[in-house]
Amino acid sequence: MKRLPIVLWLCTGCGGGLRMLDARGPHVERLRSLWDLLFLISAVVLTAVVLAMLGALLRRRGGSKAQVPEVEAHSVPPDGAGARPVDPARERRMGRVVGLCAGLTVAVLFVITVANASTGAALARLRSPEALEIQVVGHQWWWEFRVQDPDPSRILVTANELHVPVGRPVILKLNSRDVIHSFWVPELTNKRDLIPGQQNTLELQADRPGTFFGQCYEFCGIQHAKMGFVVVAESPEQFEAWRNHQLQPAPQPTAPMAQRGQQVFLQGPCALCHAISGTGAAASTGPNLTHVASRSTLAAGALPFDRGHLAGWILNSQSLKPGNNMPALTLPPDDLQALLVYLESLK
Amino acid sequence: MSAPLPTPPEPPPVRDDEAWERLYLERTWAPKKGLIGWLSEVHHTEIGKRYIITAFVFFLLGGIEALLMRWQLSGPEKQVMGPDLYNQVFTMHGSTMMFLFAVPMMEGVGLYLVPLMIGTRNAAFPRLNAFGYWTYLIGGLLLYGGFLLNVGPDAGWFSYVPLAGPQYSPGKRVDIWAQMITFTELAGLAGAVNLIVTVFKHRAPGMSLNRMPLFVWAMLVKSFMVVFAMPAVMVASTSLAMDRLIGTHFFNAAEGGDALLWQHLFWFFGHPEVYIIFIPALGMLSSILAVFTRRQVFGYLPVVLSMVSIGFIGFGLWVHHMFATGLPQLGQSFFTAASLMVALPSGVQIFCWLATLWGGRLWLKLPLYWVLAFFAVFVTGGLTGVMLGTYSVDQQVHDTHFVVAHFHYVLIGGAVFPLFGGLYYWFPKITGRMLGERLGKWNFWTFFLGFNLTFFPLHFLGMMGMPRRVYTYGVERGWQPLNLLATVGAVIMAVSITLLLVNIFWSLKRGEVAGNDPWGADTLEWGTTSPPPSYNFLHLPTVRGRYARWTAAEDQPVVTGVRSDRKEVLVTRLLDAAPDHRAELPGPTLWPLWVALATGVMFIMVIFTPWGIVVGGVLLFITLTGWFWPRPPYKEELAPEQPS
Amino acid sequence: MSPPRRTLDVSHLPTFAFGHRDPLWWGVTGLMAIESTAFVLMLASYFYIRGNYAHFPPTALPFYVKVVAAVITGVMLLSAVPIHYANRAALKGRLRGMRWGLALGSLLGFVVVALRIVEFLWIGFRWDTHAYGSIFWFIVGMHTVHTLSGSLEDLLLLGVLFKGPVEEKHLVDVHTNGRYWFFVVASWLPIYVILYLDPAVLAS
Amino acid sequence: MSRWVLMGALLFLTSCEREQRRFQELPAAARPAARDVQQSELQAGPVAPAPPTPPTRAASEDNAYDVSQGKRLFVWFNCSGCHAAGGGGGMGPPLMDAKWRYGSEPENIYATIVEGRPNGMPSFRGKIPDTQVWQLVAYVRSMSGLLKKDVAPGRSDTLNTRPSESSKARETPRPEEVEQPR
Repeated sequence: MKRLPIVLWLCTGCGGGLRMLDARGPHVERLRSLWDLLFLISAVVLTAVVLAMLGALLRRRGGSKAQVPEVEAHSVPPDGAGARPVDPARERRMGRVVGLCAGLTVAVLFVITVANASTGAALARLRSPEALEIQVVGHQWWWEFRVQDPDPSRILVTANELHVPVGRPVILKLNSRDVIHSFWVPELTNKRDLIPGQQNTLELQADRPGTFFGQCYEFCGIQHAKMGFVVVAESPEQFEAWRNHQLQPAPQPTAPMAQRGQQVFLQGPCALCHAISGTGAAASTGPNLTHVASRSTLAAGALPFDRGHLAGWILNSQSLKPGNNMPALTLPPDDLQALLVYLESLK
Repeated sequence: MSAPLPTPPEPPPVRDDEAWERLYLERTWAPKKGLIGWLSEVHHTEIGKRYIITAFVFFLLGGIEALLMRWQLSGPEKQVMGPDLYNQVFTMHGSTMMFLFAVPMMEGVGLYLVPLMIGTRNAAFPRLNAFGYWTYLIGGLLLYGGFLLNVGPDAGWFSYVPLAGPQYSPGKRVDIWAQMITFTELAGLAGAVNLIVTVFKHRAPGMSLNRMPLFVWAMLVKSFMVVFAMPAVMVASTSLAMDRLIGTHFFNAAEGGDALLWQHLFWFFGHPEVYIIFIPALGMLSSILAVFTRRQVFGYLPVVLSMVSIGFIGFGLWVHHMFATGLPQLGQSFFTAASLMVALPSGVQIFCWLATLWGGRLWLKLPLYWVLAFFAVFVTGGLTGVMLGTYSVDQQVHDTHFVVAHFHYVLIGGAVFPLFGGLYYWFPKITGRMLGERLGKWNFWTFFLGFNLTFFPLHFLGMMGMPRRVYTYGVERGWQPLNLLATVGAVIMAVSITLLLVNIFWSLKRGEVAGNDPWGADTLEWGTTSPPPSYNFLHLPTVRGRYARWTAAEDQPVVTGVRSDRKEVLVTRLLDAAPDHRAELPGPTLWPLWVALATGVMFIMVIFTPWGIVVGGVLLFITLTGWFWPRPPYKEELAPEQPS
Repeated sequence: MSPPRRTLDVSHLPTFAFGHRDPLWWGVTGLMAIESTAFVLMLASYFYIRGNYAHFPPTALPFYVKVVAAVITGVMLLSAVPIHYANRAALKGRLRGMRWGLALGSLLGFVVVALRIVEFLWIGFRWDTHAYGSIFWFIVGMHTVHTLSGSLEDLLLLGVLFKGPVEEKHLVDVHTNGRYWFFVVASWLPIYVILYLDPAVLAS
Repeated sequence: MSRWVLMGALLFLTSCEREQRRFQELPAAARPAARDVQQSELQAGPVAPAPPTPPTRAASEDNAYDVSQGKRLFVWFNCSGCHAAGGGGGMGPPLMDAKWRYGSEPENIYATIVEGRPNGMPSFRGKIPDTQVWQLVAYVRSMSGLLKKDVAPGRSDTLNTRPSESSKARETPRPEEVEQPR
């Protein structure tokens, strides 16, 4: 049951895996067993119904308009017009079978209810007071992550790429700035909505290192399709290193090109929405760019991070992700070059 | 004092003189002529046909939107349309299929068939019927007018706030959606009340509740569900419109409102809505099964009780659409249990039908094809429904393409397959000609193939993480092959529907003439001509068993004494359908149209200015006065004052 | 020619009936079911919104408004008397009784609407003040629309009764209309209790 | 009857304009695209950026989407910091009243934003792209009811501190004398 051969065949044959079944943490592991149970039940029931239908089809054909219909004896007229009575013995037999099937249905539904409840209980047991707390804030159409810490100066603000330590439970506090979004990484979690004015929580734990793609699952407007994020599960040491690095302010540019780029950033439109710690830019309406070059994607998982895409994104954001809140900018080529160099230096 | 009569001399001739009777009935029930006559039509067969044809046109439009979406999704980063248009298209597709196709179609079939099946001459409230149709038409035209002018709603057929609220959906797009809801729900409610009262009060003598055809039961249960479900969405859409137009705070969390309140109200309607669509289909299925297995449906009582209990349980499980919103534990368990519970009556029905198949002698005609396919398709959808109703699993597959696969299996499998079966079954009654057999088989097999090819892969796409309502996806997600497969399936479905259209138009002209009863069927509508005359039955029938025509005695009595020089019908008692009194029904009139137009002015004008309420209110008062004002021919007038 | 058939002759049956024998009775019952559902859902929304407030109500109901609402309730209940009288007259086919009952009933209905306007002028918050205001105005406003349309319907029937010719079916119409008015009155009572007699609201 | 039909038709015709979502103010061909991004610093000469097309005032004024974008930007760019959310005024002058120091026409407001004004209004030249300035202009005008009611934004999902722009009565603009700095 761990790997259903058909499922395996289908997912290898089709390019992408059935990520939901590819459990990489204890939560999805539990959900996976419940899924397997339901899948098995469904397969059996569907097969039985289709076989019963086909059986009837093959067994007694040859009805026609001329065929005298059968109806219950008490409503068949005594003069015998129109219809003849059904065979009471056969009806009783069928009644017993139908009753049995109904009883089986009740039993199966009971099993599912219990399995569901026990899965819920098992998931609840996975909650841990030592969990790492991460605030997730949904924005149209990007994700803000705040890795919490008792020391306020060590609260890490980043966007669209989240690192989590392997083996340590993580608790996500979900909230939204605008409309309802929904958070799901198929290999790692179940799904939870981000609702304005309400705080939801979701537990997550990765058992093995890996990089996972998540995205928004509640329709949230024009760019719902391109509201993705990346979760990187790595060893606790790597995670701490990442965290400490991300907490650093952005490195001051040294190369003249990068310095000019910083000027472009600060004096141009960018600084109206984006923050880079260590500079004057502190706006919080767009993603925090302090270490943007350390991320693997741009535009909330929509593009890979490299110079070409970065330039395209700055100049042409509205044709890459139409309707998103980053305006397309018209920059002189030199300024653009400088800006690109500067942003790429923000490792 | 009685009204002046046409040519036949007074007093009315002997009742059992059939020729005279027919002449009288034809004169009394004849529709008015010309365009005015067409607009003032109130007979249920005509209104029902209009519902069916209009809903079918909307089905085709919704299908075209589906094709556009499948084209856009056939490959990663395709540029068939941008996200703005795509969002409008998927919203239109959902809204069209739910509000403009499925519910009105079922309503139309019910309005056409129920009065015939229970043996009366018209629905209980003919003018209300016409009013319902016109409001429905106005709602549909409003939605599509808006769409063509780039004011198509784009917040999904569910219009979740705050996205659909004033801040995140500027312009008039969502307002148009909200008002379309109001129109179609008004129509739905009008039809539901009409069906309930027709079934309650106009059944042929002898058709007691326990002898009603299963189709009539299904329509009755459906109508009751409409009565209790649709007010929820009207309250919701009115609140939404007020939030958007006059600044109320129903859904503004900062001022004490709640975004989840919308979801509760919407799904309190939205889940029963599924059964509102699906239960009439069960009725069609039962009708077809009985005729083509040449026997009664096994387990009349369990099937009726199942439908009734689905009707009740259907109201208790709306929250399973909100499992991902972070509910308290108790809510999860309760609504999981409730959601699973609905599988029991559904299962019982399936078992009873299977037993019917086993106990009968199958007459393999096209209607039965669709019914047999229903078993495979609907049960698949039902089983994925069990998964979605299970809290823990739902939290994974919720809002992925798995859900898209699920509800297309349920709604197409549970409603469209039986509906097409019903089309092949009742087409001869409605038009007088049979649908072509050969094209019909092609239609069936391509539809079955195309359907499964389109929607089965979506299960896997959901498990691969593909969300619903996305206009595109990245190439690195690996979702392309299955999406392409689904698109191919959609094209095959389109071909199938084209074949169906060809078949319909061909058969209308050239189809084999059906005669009164081509199937040897049991229900009363097959006892009159095809298509039925404007008065439905020459003699109102009586009934002595569940399968009225199969159990009729050789000399089954007919009703006499109902006046044929007036639009008189027989009113019977609720439980045992014993004759109670005779009632006169109103004839063709333009007032329902005027009232519908006044309603239209009111609800469309308020989108732009609150004065719409005042203007529309005055117009409504005037038109309603016209509707209810007494007109000749008058019946016996009361003495001005009777001494007491 | 068809052979002579057995027949069920119904020519002796009456051509109208009161109460649940009448299809219109069922139609109006359906309407009441629809509107009751709507009111119940609106009241449910009210409780849902009420739960969102730490301090409820966010704006107190002025004393005068509470008085007016009590008067409205009284007038509402009072209006049921003439309508009941009209109903009795309809059952007996007495034209004058129906006219008087309907005239008085609709007059009281309009008094309720007028008082309601006064209430809304004094109430001190608007539909766009906060969610409480929204749901309050929504429920009370919807009920006022029903009161107004019920009173107008009384007037319409009154017009029919004066203009004539008055037929049997108009007796049924008067009776049905009266029943609908009872529904309007009855549906006001839970609204009044929930919206105005809530201890938190009373204390405010 | 026909009057209503006609009115409806007119409303529908205007709706096209009102609902259009313009995400790109320049045709794709005219914009400096990836060709301007060189891996090398060498180039034959300065490449002139495409001249910005002046968006017509009507374009944003009659477009509900643009006005709502303006409303968003008003908060995002912290205009609300001085003028208060909804334009009630604070450090900066109120924007929801009838008084206009520098004129109420879109071009005046555009100039105010782009050039800045004495006594504290900074210049946003080069900081806010042209499209967004026009969106802001349209929104600023909506705050004193100068736009059509069916284009102006409805209430926000925030604390209710003022009536929504769409319910604001039109304030007839009149000039306000202001002391010129010496």
